[in-house]
Amino acid sequence: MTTLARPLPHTLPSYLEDSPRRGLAAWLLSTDHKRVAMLYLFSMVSFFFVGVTLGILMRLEQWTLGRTLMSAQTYNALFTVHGVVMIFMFVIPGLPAVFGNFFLPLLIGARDVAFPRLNLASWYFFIVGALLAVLSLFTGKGAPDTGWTFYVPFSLHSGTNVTLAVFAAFVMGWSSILTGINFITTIHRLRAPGMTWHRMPLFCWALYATSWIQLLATPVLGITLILVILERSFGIGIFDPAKGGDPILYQHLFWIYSHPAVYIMILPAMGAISEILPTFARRPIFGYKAIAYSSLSIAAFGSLVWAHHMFTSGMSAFGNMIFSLLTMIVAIPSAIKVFNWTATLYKGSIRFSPALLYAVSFVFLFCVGGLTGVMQGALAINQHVHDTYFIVGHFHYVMFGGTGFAFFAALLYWFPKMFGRMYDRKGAYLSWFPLFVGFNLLYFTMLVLGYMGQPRRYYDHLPGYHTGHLVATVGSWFLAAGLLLLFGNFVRALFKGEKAGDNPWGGVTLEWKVPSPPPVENFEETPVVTGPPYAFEGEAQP
Amino acid sequence: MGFLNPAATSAQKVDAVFLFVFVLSVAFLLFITGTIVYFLSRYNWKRHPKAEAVEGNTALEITWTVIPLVLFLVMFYYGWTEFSYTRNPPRDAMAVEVLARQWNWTFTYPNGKRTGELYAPLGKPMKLDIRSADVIHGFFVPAFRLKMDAVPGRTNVTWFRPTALGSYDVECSVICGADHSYMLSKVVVVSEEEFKRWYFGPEDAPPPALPASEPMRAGAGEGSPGLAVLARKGCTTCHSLDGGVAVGPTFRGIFGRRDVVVKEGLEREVTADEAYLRRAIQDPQAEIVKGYPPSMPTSPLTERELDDVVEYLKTLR
Amino acid sequence: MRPETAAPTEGVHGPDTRTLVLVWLALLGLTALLVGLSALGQRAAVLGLLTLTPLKAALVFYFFMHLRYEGALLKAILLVTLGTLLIFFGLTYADVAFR
Amino acid sequence: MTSGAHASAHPSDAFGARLGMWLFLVTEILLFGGLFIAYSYMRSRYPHEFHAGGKELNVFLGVLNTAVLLTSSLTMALAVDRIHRSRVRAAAGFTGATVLLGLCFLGIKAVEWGQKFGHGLYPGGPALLALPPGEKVFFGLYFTMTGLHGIHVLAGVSVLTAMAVLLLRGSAAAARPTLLENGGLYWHLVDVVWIYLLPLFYLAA
Ligand code: HEA
Ligand code: HEA
Ligand code: HEC
Ligand code: CUA
Ligand SMILES: [Cu+2]
Repeated sequence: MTTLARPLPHTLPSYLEDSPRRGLAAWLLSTDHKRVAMLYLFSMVSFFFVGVTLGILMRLEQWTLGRTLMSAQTYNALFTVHGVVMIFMFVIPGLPAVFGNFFLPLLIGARDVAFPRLNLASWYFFIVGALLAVLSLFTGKGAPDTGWTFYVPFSLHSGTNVTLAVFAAFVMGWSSILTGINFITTIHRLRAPGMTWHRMPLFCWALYATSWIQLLATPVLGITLILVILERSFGIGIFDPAKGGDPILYQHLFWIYSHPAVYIMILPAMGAISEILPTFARRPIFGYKAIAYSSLSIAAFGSLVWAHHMFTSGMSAFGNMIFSLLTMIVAIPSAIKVFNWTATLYKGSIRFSPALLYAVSFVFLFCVGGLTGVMQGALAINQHVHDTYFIVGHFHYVMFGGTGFAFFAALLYWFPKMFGRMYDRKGAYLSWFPLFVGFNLLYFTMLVLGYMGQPRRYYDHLPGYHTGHLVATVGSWFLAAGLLLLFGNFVRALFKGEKAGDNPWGGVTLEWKVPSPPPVENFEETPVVTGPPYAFEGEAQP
Repeated sequence: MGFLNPAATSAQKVDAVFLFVFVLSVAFLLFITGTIVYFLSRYNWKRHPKAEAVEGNTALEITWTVIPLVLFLVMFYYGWTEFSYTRNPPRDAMAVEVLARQWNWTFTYPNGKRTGELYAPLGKPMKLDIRSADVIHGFFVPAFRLKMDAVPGRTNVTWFRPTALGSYDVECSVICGADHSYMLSKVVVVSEEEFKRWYFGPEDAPPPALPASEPMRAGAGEGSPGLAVLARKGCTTCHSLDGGVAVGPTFRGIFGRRDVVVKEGLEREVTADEAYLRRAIQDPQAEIVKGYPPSMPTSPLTERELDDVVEYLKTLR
Repeated sequence: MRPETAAPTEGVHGPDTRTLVLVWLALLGLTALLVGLSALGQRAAVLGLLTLTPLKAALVFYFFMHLRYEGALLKAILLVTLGTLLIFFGLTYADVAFR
Repeated sequence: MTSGAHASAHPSDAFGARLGMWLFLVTEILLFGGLFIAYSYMRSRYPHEFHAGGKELNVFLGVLNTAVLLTSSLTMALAVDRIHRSRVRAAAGFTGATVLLGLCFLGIKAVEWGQKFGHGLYPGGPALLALPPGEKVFFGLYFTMTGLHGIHVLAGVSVLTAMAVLLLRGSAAAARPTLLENGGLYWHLVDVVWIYLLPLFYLAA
């Protein structure tokens, strides 16, 4: 706004202090979207640290040739669990469930999401699924060892606890679907008076597009996972070549969901970046409509390219051709966003802040990830780099460098609003160095290793790749140091941070017009919106 | 290091596509990063206290949609043509069957010769019919920039034409279980004469060798003829010689060992005498050693090879 | 309620009993036709599958599920869904049909 | 103060509730959509085996079940119509009829599956294992798809039973059309799925 018809009153207590319940129940039973967002934030960051620890362990295993710490079976379980945790418990729910839940109603001037109880139920689906996944580590014949992709027929024959892990992913999928239903209904029904579609902040557009992907793609994963479970328990024969089934069918069904899923991960991240850049450049975003519509077209085109994960599977020549072509085309809307973000800095009056630093790092890292993605999309290159560390490098760039860094940037941007406290800004700058340097040391090396021919999911490596593995492992230590610094800073700020004030960055969208932290009702009276989202003219400088 | 040395025509083509896309990507990355860094310093609020509200520019939007689109389409087209090259073997290519299973490779030549490493004549096309006996594996030769999945229930085809003598790694690229990272082999590119000598030679002809400067993998072809057979038929991928844990029972001390085996659902104890060893090798599914999966394939051995193997196994105390 | 998305929610907005019964009869009739067609052979059966079945589904959506009486939004949602499904089919066939 | 936001943001937003339901139906369509993709993929691989498999199914029971389900859709639509006219008892009656027809459908389905099981035709069953690969796949799909559909019918029956009881007890929430309307939408979608399953397995296979 977002230009308001008139300023909002500030008299109510914050949502953190105002609850009819006490203790844990105030959190576990609250349907306030802000409290649900907090549930997600804390459970997800915990899972993130689990995943990250597994990542570090994998790097340590590659420190020497042959056995370093663990057996091959353990290593296979590690990358599977690492992948499942990171994908289903961190990047997919990541920005939508935390920042979407917290800020979507605030950004469009609503009191809550459309179905608050359903919203809490989504979190329960999430946490039950997550706990089942954790359970799968310790029960049955050990953690699944198939990779997060659960490719048949290996996942049918594997003696490990695949069934439970797959079921856990199924349950978490429902959490994602219900959140999507909620957000779409909220955006259609609960916008404040005057908040037209083209006055919505871009984060809302991104969430809208994301929700549609969640709705249209997740059920396909659901049924695929059910089929795996049925196949394992009853041997229905659809995927098992011994019974006439076809493993390629599984791959189609799996990627029909899992490619769109990568846009579930990145779209809200792009939305958050589109909020942060204008605030610190103190000017409207460049090409509002281009960014808004490119979100929708990423969602649409994103469902057309899934089989670029299957170029070496023996798909038909025509299939290879068409999917490679479509993959190239889906890169266009991302390119449009990158160029518009760059242009947003043009002729601004830029105030540097940790959030801005992480946001521009996002743009850089996402570009590296995206450009390597385009390389993989080119058929000839793909058949060399498929299933090598090149892929591993690519997706860590887009998922960790993209979504992960955007998550950090969004947290740095909105932390004062969510908790009413400010973190140590110098400390946040400081943690950027090890994070950024370590990141590139770790994952750029992986790109090189991959092109040299190091396959992924390898417990041991040939001597020729050893130097690269050493460099990558050292990089992971820098990364760990940076992450601990950053989160240490946040934890400190939760308890000791100074009061942040209602609008520390001089933001103009609606969430900055309410107190920090906001009251339960968000708005004491319904705001009436009269202008575009990023109108900085006449706003006081911070 | 030698990993990046392209050693087949396919490798040259893939590298060319890669170089093209890579250069463009680096150019765009530098351009974007440079512009961002420049804007960050040029339009810092100290130097530029009053922001100007530039809301957009349609001409620019179109430019930066169309230029990448054209470039992407070129990348696609280039990538596709060079990819098609690796998927359409020439007619005169020799067809070798590649059979993947947990966790080794078997190569069968048109004349029935069977090896655990792939021997290929320099400069001649070789077509690969890739199959799998159990789960999905991936046939990957980094030096050829060549990869094709081995999918049970179907045959995937690719081909290559080697351009340099040498011995190149074959790696399994699809997760297939505990020993996925040890599912390795070699493509040994030899001169055409050397290849023919072995290919048209007798059943037990020594494998084609590289010129002296390129040492073969230790073990294969050295020592006793039985050991050579074990290496050639891929037995050592599942059985260790030194007591190490592997898919199958170790060969160390096997002769005279007392094993519990499961035969037709019943457990019994056997002593590994010569007859038992022959049975275990020729009909592996008949008796399964307790605690091991019934995953040993039947490899046809000649009478002579069988003798050699059994003699050799006796020596492994 | 926002004017652009508000649908005619006030009052009774469904078909009357007569229409519902007629639709039901039509559905039964189409089923009979489908069964008859299938008896003619494989080709006719597939033809019936591709034409009559969507027709039946459309009747249910349109009348029983009141789509006919809803605003543009719900219709658009159904179209997007079916369109997506169709794309999934089409692109899967880009592989299957050219093996 | 806090209670307002906690119950529901807009309890009176009937269209919002319907929108939510339709979005849920979207996910159901794609859930079955995945199976339909699997079906057509396999069918194009094994056209003859699918034909042979289809011959083994009992067309009479399949068509009978279609009629039952279509009729239940009619009674469901009538129930929704009556609740809009505030005729609560009639609505409850029609809902009850829908439940009965749903149970009837499940009964016939059980008979049909029972026959197959009796012949050893079930996943892992002796007769099924003896079939050629394509027919194994056909029956795998048959059991999966009709089974998943059956589970949906069961869920619908439970929900509608609850609603009929609520209506008879005079619950005010149930007397508002929204609940029954959404229940009805779900029931009709389950019907649509069956409309497709009939020709796919019984007629055109
Ligand atoms: C956040 C998640 C995310 C995102 C956003 C992306 C984005 C993209 N991905 Fe990625 N991808 C993954 C996550 C993601 N990916 C994961 C997890 C896997 C591995 C799964 C597994 O097997 O485990 C994978 C694997 C993967 C593969 C399969 C590789 C293989 O296994 O063989 C391919 C192949 O085409 C691919 C392509 C792309 C492309 C083209 C994009 C595009 O959307 C990128 C678009 C962006 C840009 C292009 C950058 C900005 C543009 C410019 C600066 C314009 C100017 C540039 C030029 C003109 C060149 N990805
Ligand atoms: C968002 C997603 C995400 C993120 C953030 C990461 C983060 C990391 N990943 Fe990730 N990775 C995946 C998603 C992700 N990964 C996926 C999907 C796969 C594919 C799985 C598959 O093949 O199926 C994969 C695979 C994968 C591999 C390939 C395995 C193989 O093929 O053999 C490797 C190898 O090194 C790796 C390493 C790492 C490392 C070192 C990190 C680092 O970023 C971690 C950085 C670590 C820290 C910053 C540590 C700081 C914290 C601590 C030390 C703990 C302290 C604890 C507390 C305070 C409680 N990952
Ligand atoms: C795919 C892996 C694999 C390959 C290749 C393989 N084996 Fe085996 N082998 C096994 C397994 C598993 C067992 C134990 C189960 C059984 O008895 O079948 C076994 C058992 C045996 C035994 C009996 C051992 C005992 O302790 O009683 C002998 C002898 C043997 N193999 C010889 C060979 C020879 C010779 C070759 C090569 C021609 C070979 N194997 C190739 C997996 C393999
Ligand atoms: Cu075989 Cu990996
Ligand atoms: Cu993808």
